[in-house]
Amino acid sequence: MQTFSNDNFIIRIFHVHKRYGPKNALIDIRFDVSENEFLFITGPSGAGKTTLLKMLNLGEPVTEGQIIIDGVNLSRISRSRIPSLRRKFGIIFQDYKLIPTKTVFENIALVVEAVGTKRRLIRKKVRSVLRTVGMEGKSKSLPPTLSGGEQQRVAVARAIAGNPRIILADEPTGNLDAESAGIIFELLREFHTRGATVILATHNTELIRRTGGRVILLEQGRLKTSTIIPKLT
Amino acid sequence: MQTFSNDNFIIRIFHVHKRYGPKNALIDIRFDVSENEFLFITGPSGAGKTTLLKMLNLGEPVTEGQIIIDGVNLSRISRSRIPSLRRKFGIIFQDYKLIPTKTVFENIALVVEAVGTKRRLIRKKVRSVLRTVGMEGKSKSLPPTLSGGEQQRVAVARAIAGNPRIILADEPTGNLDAESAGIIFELLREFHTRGATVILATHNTELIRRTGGRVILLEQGRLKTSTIIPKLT
Amino acid sequence: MLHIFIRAIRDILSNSFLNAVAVITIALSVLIISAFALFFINADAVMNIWTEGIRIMAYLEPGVPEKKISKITQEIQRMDGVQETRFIAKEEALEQFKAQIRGQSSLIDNLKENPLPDAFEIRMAEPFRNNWENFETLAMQIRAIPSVEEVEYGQKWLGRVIHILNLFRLAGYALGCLFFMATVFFVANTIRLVLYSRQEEIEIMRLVGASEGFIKDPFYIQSLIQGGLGGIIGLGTLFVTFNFIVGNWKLEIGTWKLGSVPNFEFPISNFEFGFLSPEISAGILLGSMFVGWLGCYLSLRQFLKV
Amino acid sequence: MLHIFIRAIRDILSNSFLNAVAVITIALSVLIISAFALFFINADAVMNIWTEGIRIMAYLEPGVPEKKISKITQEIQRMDGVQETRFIAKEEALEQFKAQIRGQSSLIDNLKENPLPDAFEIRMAEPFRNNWENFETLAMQIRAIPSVEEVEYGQKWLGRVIHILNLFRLAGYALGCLFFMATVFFVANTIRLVLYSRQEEIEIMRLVGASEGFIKDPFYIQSLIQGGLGGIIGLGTLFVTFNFIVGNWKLEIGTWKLGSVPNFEFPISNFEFGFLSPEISAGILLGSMFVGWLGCYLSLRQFLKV
Ligand SMILES: Nc1ncnc2c1ncn2[C@@H]1O[C@H](COP(=O)(O)OP(=O)(O)OP(=O)(O)O)[C@@H](O)[C@H]1O
Ligand SMILES: Nc1ncnc2c1ncn2[C@@H]1O[C@H](COP(=O)(O)OP(=O)(O)OP(=O)(O)O)[C@@H](O)[C@H]1O
Ligand SMILES: [Mg+2]
Ligand SMILES: [Mg+2]
Repeated sequence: MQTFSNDNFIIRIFHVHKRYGPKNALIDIRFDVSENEFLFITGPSGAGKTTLLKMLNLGEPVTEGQIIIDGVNLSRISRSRIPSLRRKFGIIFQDYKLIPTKTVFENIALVVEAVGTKRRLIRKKVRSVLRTVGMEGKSKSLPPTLSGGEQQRVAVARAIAGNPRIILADEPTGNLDAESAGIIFELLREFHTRGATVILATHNTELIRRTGGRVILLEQGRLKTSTIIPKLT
Repeated sequence: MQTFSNDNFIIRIFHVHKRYGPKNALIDIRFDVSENEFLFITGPSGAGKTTLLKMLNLGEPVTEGQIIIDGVNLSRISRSRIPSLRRKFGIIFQDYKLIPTKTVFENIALVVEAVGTKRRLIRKKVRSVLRTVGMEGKSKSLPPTLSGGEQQRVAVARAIAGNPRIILADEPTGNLDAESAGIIFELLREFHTRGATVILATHNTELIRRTGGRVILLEQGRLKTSTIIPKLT
Repeated sequence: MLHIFIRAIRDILSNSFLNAVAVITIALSVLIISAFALFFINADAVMNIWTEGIRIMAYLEPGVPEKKISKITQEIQRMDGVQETRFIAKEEALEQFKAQIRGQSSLIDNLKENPLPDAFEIRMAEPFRNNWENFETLAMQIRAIPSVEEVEYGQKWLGRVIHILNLFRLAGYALGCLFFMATVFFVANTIRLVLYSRQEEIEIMRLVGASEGFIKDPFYIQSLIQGGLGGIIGLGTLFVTFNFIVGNWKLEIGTWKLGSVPNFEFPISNFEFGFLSPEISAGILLGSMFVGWLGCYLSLRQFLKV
Repeated sequence: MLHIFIRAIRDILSNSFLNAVAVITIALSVLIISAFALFFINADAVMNIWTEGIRIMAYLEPGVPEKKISKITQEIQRMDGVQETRFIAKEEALEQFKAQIRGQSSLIDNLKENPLPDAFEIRMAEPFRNNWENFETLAMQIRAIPSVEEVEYGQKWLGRVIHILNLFRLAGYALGCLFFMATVFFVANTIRLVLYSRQEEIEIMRLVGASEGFIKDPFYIQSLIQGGLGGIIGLGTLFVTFNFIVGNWKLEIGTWKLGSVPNFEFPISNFEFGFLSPEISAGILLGSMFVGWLGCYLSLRQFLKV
């Protein structure tokens, strides 16, 4: 399963351990993600899915082992290069992590601005991603005044707003009805078609079955299985 | 569908409107909930499910119309009686609303203490509910260090800890894998069997189909349909 | 009841950073207020000694009989604002005068007759002597007494000094008020900002049905503890510093008397730096607890309105 | 660059409550510091005038020729700490003495010969006159001059007054330091607590890849603006209050001279209440901006460590 040619692996994970105090959240994880792969991560509550995604985005330090993203070893990266590395990712947090005191528009503009978009294009870009997730009417609302599903859709919009090369989506449809979930999922698939790598942590086995692809199953911090599921027709 | 004998209705909702500024979150909602009913509320993202549950718990004021709970009109209740009314409810918030600076144990003990449990019984009670949701090992953790599903299970534990007469559950399984979700759902059903009234807002149509019962469908703030779904066997 | 205390103390321990901030803020505020009070009270004491030195001299006509003198003494003593009246016979006055002009005593060495009159030396009581007009009024009253030939009460510059001292005293009161209000603001506000970070917690407790008392009591107790602790630390620091400084700068002041300014004497030897009285200290301590409570009250009211 | 300013100002407006708290805290702190500085500078000026009044008198032997007198003047003038040397001929001295003892002038009315000596009146320069030992040293030096018969430099109590004034001055500096440190703490801390409520925002911005400058610059600019605004409000309030008080309490002080204490004069007429100099005001303003910046720096460092 592991070839050591670097070329088509955008993410390489070698023997990664993650401990929170005495707690082993991840134990000896290793796998690679090819450029433009659509990868599912699944497993029961507390298995370590979120922890794994956080480490990829440098939101948590690796306790042991190495993660290499796009040729950069995360343990060796200098502080000043972290922001630019993070901008390669679009990340949908399980708890959304929207800034409660800024409007939906500002929350997204932040990312669009950070990736260096020209000022006059920002407005247009933000509007367009909000339209994609069906939230164009709420651009002036503050996140705490949105419904759960609406917040989740804003989180998705922010993740895709910077046209990232890699999308990390942590349970992006947990608070959505089947229809809205379908829309979000199609959106991620579209990004994938356009060349992005997508890593999606979810409990929604139906989604997995519908799409097919590689599924990594975590259980109590260990990588249990890694299977290719054929696409359901 | 509406009889006007008060006896077996624990919740009565008359022509309720809820506006947030110009936004109509709920429009002319009316229905009654019998004692010991198991009621589903469903509908797309932003339909008003959370708003409706919040109003029952006095978390949001009613804009227009009346809600009567256990014979008490919420618009007329005096400030000092609000806490005791709230203690009739066990509520699972969509965003969990755990106190981030208190441990899991303290979060739950709070409710147990508030309902007036004798001091020496508190510890036992908290332990027992944590065991029920499979979180006994995390009683000393702070909520921000828990996984999404773990937080959700703590929220469930807190809701049932006070042995409430009415359980309001807002998407209580959105972050849970099928197995954990099944456990939580069984728990709610057990409470129902023991006499509690359960109102459950969810997108999970499979759960509804499995259980059967009355299902209220909200759409853009309006009560669209109210149907009885037979239990699947 | 005990349990609420336990909850309050557990709270303090678990939010130790924010609580330390609150306690330090209160301690510094108490230190500011009490240090300034100490400074001002001592400065005021010096000013008081200064004004205590001012005397009114009433010179009598020659040959007033002793009986009349004691009558006049009583009359003056009954006047508004008089603290002490002392009779100075002309013999005593000449001795004093000789002492005064030491260097130039050759001038009077061979006088045969004492040219000086008998006199009264009158001192004013405390609140009166802070206002120059009182000296003028009293002097006029005394002058109106028959047998009093002339009244002298220091030069006009003493009045001006009193005026300036009063201005400084006023500025001191104003500063004290300013410091007081500012520190009340700082303390109330710090407690507010500290509670700000616990707004979510309060809101959640209310939503799950905790009673208002259950939620608020620990906060009140906590802020009273903070206020008391801050007050004790602040006053304690001041006390230690004060004793250190006063101990190292011991004043070697004997008893002496300035006789050279007519009608004026500056008995600085009476002066000793004193710490705040126990009453004032207790007041400051209670005040700091009250302000802690106030900050708590204000923030809770603000949050609970939401 | 401009855009960062716009973001900072938008931030200030959208968090108006917390920002108002920060600005008021800074304004009050500046007010405390500058009001105390004003009080102290003026009190110091009065103390200075007081010590300025102290003179050393050097009495000459009878019959020193004029040429020698000017030589002695120069000699004295060259000594350490001497500000001014004035020769007082014995005729002038007698006139002065007569004026001094007004009430009892009958004593010398019929003197045929002037018994007083020629004299020098010597004043000390500013830093020297704050220490009594300097007077003693200088007096000893002058006494060593031939033709000087006697040296007088005020009574010992003047030394004690200087001692007490110095103690108050010391206490004033200590208070000033205390106030300064306390207000730095208050301001830095308020800004910290205000930013505390925005910790989440900062954390999220970092997680989505915003650069450190993008995150921090608006905060720095914001705290500089707060510091500047607070400084201006604080100083402005003090200025208005000062003029109001001074305007209402106009001192009607003419020119006068106290001649009655030998070797001492209290030229209070020179005194005028003055506001802080533009340099000090500018320093306070810059200081308040710096402290704002510091509070911001400390809190950002604390958050970013996490
Ligand atoms: N900051 C932390 N400190 C301590 N333990 C943590 C922390 N974050 C996560 N954990 C623990 O690590 C384990 C894995 O957590 P993680 O969030 O990765 O689970 P997950 O697979 O995302 O679960 P879920 O499906 O419920 O979201 C959990 O047991 C959790 O309690
Ligand atoms: N505090 C608020 N201020 C303004 N609008 C609000 C507020 N709370 C909710 N809304 C709006 O009211 C509508 C209903 O929200 P609600 O949270 O009840 O939806 P929901 O049915 O629970 O949706 P979801 O399934 O996504 O949780 C939404 O459009 C939401 O934006
Ligand atoms: Mg997770
Ligand atoms: Mg909802």
